[in-house]
Amino acid sequence: MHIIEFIFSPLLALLIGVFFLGLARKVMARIQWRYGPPVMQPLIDIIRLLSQKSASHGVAFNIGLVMSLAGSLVITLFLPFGKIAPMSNSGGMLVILYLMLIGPLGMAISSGESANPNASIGISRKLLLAMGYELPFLLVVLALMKAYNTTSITEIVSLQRDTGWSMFTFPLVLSGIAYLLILPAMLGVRPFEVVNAPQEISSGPLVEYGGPYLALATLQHALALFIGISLFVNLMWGGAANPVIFFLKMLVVFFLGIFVNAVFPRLRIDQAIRYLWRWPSLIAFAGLILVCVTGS
Amino acid sequence: MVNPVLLIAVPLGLAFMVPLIDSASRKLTRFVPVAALLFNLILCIRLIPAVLENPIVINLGGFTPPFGINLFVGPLGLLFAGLISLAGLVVSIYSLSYIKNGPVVKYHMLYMLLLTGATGVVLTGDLFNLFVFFEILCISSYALVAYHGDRAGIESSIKYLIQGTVGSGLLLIGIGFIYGIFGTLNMADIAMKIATVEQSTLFVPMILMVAGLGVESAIFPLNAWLPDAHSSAPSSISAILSGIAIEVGLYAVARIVFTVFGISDIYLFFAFLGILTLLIGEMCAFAQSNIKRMLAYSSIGQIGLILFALALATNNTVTGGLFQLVNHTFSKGLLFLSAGYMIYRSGSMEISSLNGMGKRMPLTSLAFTVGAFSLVGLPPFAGFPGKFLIVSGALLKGEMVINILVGLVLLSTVIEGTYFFRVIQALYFKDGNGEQRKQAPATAVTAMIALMILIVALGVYPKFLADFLSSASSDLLDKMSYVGSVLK
Amino acid sequence: MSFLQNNIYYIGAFGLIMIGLLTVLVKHNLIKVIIGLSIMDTGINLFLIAIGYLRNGTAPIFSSPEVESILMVDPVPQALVLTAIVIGVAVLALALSLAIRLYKHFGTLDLHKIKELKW
Amino acid sequence: MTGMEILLLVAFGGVMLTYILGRISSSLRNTFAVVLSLVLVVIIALMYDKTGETIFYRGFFGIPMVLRINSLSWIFAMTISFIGCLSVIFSLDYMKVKERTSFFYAMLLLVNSSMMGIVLAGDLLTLFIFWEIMSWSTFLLISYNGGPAIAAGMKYIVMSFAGSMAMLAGIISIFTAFGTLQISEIAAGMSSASSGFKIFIVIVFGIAFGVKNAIWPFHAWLPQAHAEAPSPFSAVLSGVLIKMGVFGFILTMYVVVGLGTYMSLGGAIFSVRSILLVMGAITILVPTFVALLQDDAKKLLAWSTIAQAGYIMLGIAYGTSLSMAGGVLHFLSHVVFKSLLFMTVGAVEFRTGGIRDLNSLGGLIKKMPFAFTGTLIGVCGLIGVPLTNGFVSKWLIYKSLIFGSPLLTFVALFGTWGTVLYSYKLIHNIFLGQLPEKLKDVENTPLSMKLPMIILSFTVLLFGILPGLPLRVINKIVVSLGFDSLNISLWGIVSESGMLNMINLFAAILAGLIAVWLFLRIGARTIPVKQDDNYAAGAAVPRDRYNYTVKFYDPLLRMISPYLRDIFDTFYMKIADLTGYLSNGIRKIYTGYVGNYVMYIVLFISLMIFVQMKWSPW
Amino acid sequence: MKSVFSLILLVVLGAGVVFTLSSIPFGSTSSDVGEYYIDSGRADTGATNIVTSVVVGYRAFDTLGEVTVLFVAAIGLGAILAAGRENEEKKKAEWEPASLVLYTGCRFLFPLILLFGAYVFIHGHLTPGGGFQGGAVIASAFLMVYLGCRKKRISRTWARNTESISGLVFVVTGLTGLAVGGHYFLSNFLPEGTLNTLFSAGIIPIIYIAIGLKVGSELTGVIDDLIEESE
Repeated sequence: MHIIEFIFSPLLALLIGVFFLGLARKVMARIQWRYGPPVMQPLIDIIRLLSQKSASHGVAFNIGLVMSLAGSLVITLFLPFGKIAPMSNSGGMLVILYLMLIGPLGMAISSGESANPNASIGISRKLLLAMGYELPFLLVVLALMKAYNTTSITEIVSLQRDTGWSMFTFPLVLSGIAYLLILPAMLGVRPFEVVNAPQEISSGPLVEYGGPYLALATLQHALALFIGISLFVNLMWGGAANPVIFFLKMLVVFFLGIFVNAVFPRLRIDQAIRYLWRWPSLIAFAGLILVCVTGS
Repeated sequence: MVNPVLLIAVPLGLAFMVPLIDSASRKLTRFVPVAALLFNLILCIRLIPAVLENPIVINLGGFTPPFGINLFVGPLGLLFAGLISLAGLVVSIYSLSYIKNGPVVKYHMLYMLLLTGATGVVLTGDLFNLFVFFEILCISSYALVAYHGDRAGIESSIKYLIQGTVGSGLLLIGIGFIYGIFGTLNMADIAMKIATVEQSTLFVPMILMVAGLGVESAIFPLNAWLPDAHSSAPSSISAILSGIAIEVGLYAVARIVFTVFGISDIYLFFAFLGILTLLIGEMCAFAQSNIKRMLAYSSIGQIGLILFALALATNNTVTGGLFQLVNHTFSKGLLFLSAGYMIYRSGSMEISSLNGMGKRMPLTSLAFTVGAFSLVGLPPFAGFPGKFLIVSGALLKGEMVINILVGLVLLSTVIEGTYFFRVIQALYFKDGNGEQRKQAPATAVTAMIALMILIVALGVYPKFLADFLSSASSDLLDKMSYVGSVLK
Repeated sequence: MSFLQNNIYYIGAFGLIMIGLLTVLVKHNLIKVIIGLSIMDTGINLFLIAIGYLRNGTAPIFSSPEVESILMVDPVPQALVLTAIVIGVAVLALALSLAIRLYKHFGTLDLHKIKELKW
Repeated sequence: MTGMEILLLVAFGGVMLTYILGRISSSLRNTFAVVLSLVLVVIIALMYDKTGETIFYRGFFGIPMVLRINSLSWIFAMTISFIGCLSVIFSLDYMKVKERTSFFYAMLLLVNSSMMGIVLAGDLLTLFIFWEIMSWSTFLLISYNGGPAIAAGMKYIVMSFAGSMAMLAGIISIFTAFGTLQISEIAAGMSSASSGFKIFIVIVFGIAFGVKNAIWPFHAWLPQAHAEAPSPFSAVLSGVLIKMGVFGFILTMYVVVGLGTYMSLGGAIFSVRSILLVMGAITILVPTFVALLQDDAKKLLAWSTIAQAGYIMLGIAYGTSLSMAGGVLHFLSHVVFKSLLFMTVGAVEFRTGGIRDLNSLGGLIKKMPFAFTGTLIGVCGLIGVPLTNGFVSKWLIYKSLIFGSPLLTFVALFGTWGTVLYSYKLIHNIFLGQLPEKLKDVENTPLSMKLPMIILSFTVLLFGILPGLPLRVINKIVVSLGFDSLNISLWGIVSESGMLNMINLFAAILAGLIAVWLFLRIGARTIPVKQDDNYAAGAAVPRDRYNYTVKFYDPLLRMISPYLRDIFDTFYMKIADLTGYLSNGIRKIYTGYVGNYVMYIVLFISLMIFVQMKWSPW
Repeated sequence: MKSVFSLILLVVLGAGVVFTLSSIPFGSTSSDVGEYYIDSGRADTGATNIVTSVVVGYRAFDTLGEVTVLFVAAIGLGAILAAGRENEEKKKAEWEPASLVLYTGCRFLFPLILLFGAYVFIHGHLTPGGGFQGGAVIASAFLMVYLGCRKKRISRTWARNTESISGLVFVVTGLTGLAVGGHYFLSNFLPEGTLNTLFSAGIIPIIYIAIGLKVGSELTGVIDDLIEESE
């Protein structure tokens, strides 16, 4: 059972992530009055990409990418998907926060070696954006951990079963609002799409990737999408006892993100940071203070 | 038993003999001070055991104390005498090669007489005799400051002379008052009779004497001659002036205040004065770009510190003050000696001209560094135990005012450290012009190494001196035993 | 009047000392300053003598065996003054030689202009 | 003659001997220095798990000077000798091109020896003596390079010396209050002392150790000093030397003052503990962002050192067994990865002819793969990527802080993101991106530099995967300081609020890596291409013109830099200026006119007489 | 302004002095030491001039210092003048010769003054006078010669050797006292003789003669130096 979970849960995450990617393109197309590609198009792309030859810039180019994807895969082991949570007891939320670093970092090292200035610009933006949303996000997470007095994500989920969903309970409601406000940034969708910005810096970090590398990068992107949404559902929306309900909740959050993506223009990176550090941070901070005051 | 009067008589006789020796052999004169001071040093060392047991009182001419002049060789006096001979010996070795131009014979005579005068001051038990020896000390230093005969030397010498003469005039007036009041000049006798006179009467004589001696010992408002004189004199003389002359002045102040007047309730005033001197000296030194002037101001600061320590008048602080005094003699001597040759080599006294000296004169620079570290009070050099004793003694008093003053002492140490470290950086780490490496002459190097060894030895094993200093401090503080041993 | 009579030597002595000090303080010609020092010295010597004076006393010399010792003045200040005078002379000689040198170097004896060493 | 005496004798004797040998032959000296430092490592390793006290010297006015060893001393001594040894090895090539190498080696060994003296000191006097020796020898080494190092050294020594003087005041107050300086005896006396006295002691020692540990607001000396010192010494400086401050803090708070007293010292809000914690947090937050602004590789690392010192401070000041373990472990972690980083940067500096400017480097990964790997591992440790030692120690610190003070945890966690940014800037601007034309001929890292890097990289990973190794020793320390024992396994830690199991994580990540690697292998073959053979939307990428390194994080910096003025640095410089100005004013009283001088004399007397006649105080 | 301030300071100083002087009434000395000297000076030292017995007997050590001060000043003066002289070229000023009357008078008076000076210091223990006074008289003789007989110069070597030997005599006398006479420095080791005769008072005449010669030669040296400087 356990071993199966270990293998199953990353695969599931990958699948859902890739599905979301396809769904995103489809929904966007429909919103824009186009027909759009099939939902499974990304999966097909990945398989196709694997068969293509590609240029490699060196060892770090490979290792960085591998590291990035592996890191993200490990996170999925920590996130409960419904009840499936194979490694939720090996360190809890703190480990997740740190594992979340590996993805961007590996990507950064990999594309950094390619010596393409577009990639460097993209990386710089990516890290800055991460910094931007990390500030309110950390406040939110800390408020949660303080409120539930645990660092274990499974415990947070199970406690929500008794108290009700975090984003609708009193002190945490502010954190919930803040989380919602930063969610697009965490998912990397517009208005926070400045990292990849295909028209401007040729997809940024992805510019030098081709063939299998691009496949890995796509998978990494898919996983990031999955992790972002899953984290929100788990932390704020009470998770779910049942994987299906969990998936449905994810879907709702995902659509929310897509709609935002569809209607907003892109922000410049400094505008993005300014936004992220202003209202979401203030609200999240207020939430944390409230938790501290009322909690103890 | 050897007679301590030889400490004065022999150098004096040799000084008188120098012209005769000079007409016999010109080369020999240079070694006369070395011989005389070596003799003194050996004598001092031989006297130590006897003096530690009981102070030696010598009645000159065979007349019993209040009527004749007596020498009082207690641990304190012997400490100073030994210090004078030791520092004098080292500097005289240094001078062998350092003093090449000018009336060399006269230099050596004056030098020896200066040290004789200093020895006389610290050994005598008679007020007027103290004045006379003080004058020997002063007048020979006026002459030696102007030894090179350059603009700065002459200018500083005449300023020194004017202030010094006013100071000694005040001292003499004070002595006159004291004689008028007590009818005696013997310090022990006065000390015994001091209680018979109303205290307020003694204030003016005391302040006159303190001010008179204070000019020589460079207590704050009276020390304006010092930076000029110390910076303009030949470096060997600067070393002696800084290392011996002002300390002897301080000794005289302490002797008069503690022993003659037996004052115990005015220490706070002197402590404040000491701190003021310390702060002003260190701050002025901080603002200097001329190395010898910087060292001179630093001497003022150190004197302030020692004065502060002595003023607190407990056995601990006085021991610490004396330790610091010994350290100052060695360190400042070393600093001046090494700076002397560096200036000689670079041709300028500006600190910036010493850039890169560490490469050109490694040993001399090392000597400077050791001296500076020791003066600042870094372990394992001799400055640290002194500072430790002073601060611990002062804190032991447990008074808030004193604690604040201790804070100021530490603050000024930081300032002191700053300017010394600045010079050390210039010596070692700034690029100078690419001159050839050339060491100072062997005699100078010998002198500097001797001082370095002394400094490190004292720093590592301060106990060596501590016991002796402790009895010296009780010699200074215990007025009754002084009186008792002189007027048996 | 009797006060003046009683203390005339003290007044004279300290008058001289004060004049000497004032000269040193306000005059800026080196020679005048040295003269001031000399006056001060003289004043001090006079003061020392005055301290040892005994009214109607005589010199402490037993020039003939029958001289009475009762009315002799105190010999100690006289001895001191002897020394003080010599010291004064010594300082004076040194000061004058320095003044000679100083004039050679600076071409002036005005102490306001001899201020190369300061701060 | 106990082991400790032999150790110090060997260490200090070796310093002298090294210098003397340097006069004879440089290779002999180098060999001797390496052997000496290895011997020191061995001697200290042999002392493992020993405790004892011995009076080694009574020459200082009869005050007994004591050496003592316990687990706290041991771990510090071990670190010192270990890093010292590596830095000596690293210097072999690094110093070849420099002048006055004998001086350098002797001073480097002297610094190490004096640090050993500090941690082995059993009384405060010994501590202070070695402390001062360390301070001035460090000063000489920092200034060693000349040029801008002069100002850096000056700043260091002045601040350090001010700290030392504060410490001296504290030590002597203790001496006068209790009549002893032996640490074990002071603790007993301290418990009965008034709380004002305790606070005084904490403040003065706090200044001394805070300066050395570069805790905000005493950090101003560190960036320049670290940047300008020779790189092998920067490694020592950043790795172990400033950690003497940590040692001092532990000693003050938990040994001298005592755990129970420390936790309740001071008022409710302004308790000593909370002030220290807030200082630790500020030390994390501000320097992290200042590090982002830096364009000098070593300066960046220097600011990072300050920030990491803040983490350590948070850990040890919080005062639970978990946080204590985290603090001490983070000290160990930081020693390892920061030394590693300074060495790699030093290697780059060495090979590129002294370039430290991040804007003019780049693309060195192909030229110096070893240095890159070292930097990568070091950076991972610095960030705290799982499987490195930094992760474990930071996890412990967060874990202990998270419920007690979430705000502090927030600052610490947020600091980690700053760390990511500047770490990436470091690694990107040196090793990634385009290789400038002028660096085409850069050679690979020399062997003597590789060796320490390999050892340190290995240590980073070892302690990351098997944190139980250091934690066992640390647990002893924690217990000896009066905390509860921790439940430690080789793989991690089981605390009251969750567990850490590195083996699971290790296995998961390893599996993930293998899986992804296999996945990549499944795909088509990749063709290796040259570094600058890349896509530019059809246009040719001009060489040397298209290197995106300058102003790497400009959008952010434009936002935050107005808030990052180093007010305390400015403040200290203002004080220095003021002192200079004041001094310049005061020396004007020596007007040069002799009449004024005589006036001072007369004024003094008249004033005294006036005061006496008016108020007759005497 | 400055002089007013100085005056105020001096007035304060004077007030302090007056305050102290009020405890030392003028003209009534009550010095134990002084009385002791007057009473037993003759017996102790054998000199009828009590001042001399104080100067050369009781406080002989002071006098040794005093001689040294003068010695120091003479050397110092020589050193200062010599140090400066090295740097500048000699310029010879032509002096107008003195008139014949002056010249002859000087030459005539010179030995007489010398004799008077010798008398003064030889009889120091009997009459008012002594080594310093005698020495000054001798020096004045030389000064007269310098002024009157422009070309005449004393032999510097002679002066220096006289100075040196007489100084040594003083010290050696003291040391002899240490060696033979009661083990005190400067103690009297010679018979005191009868009062009021020339050969009395032990070592006092010896010392006074030494002082006289020394002071004479020193002051002459000083005069010589200064005259040389003025040329």
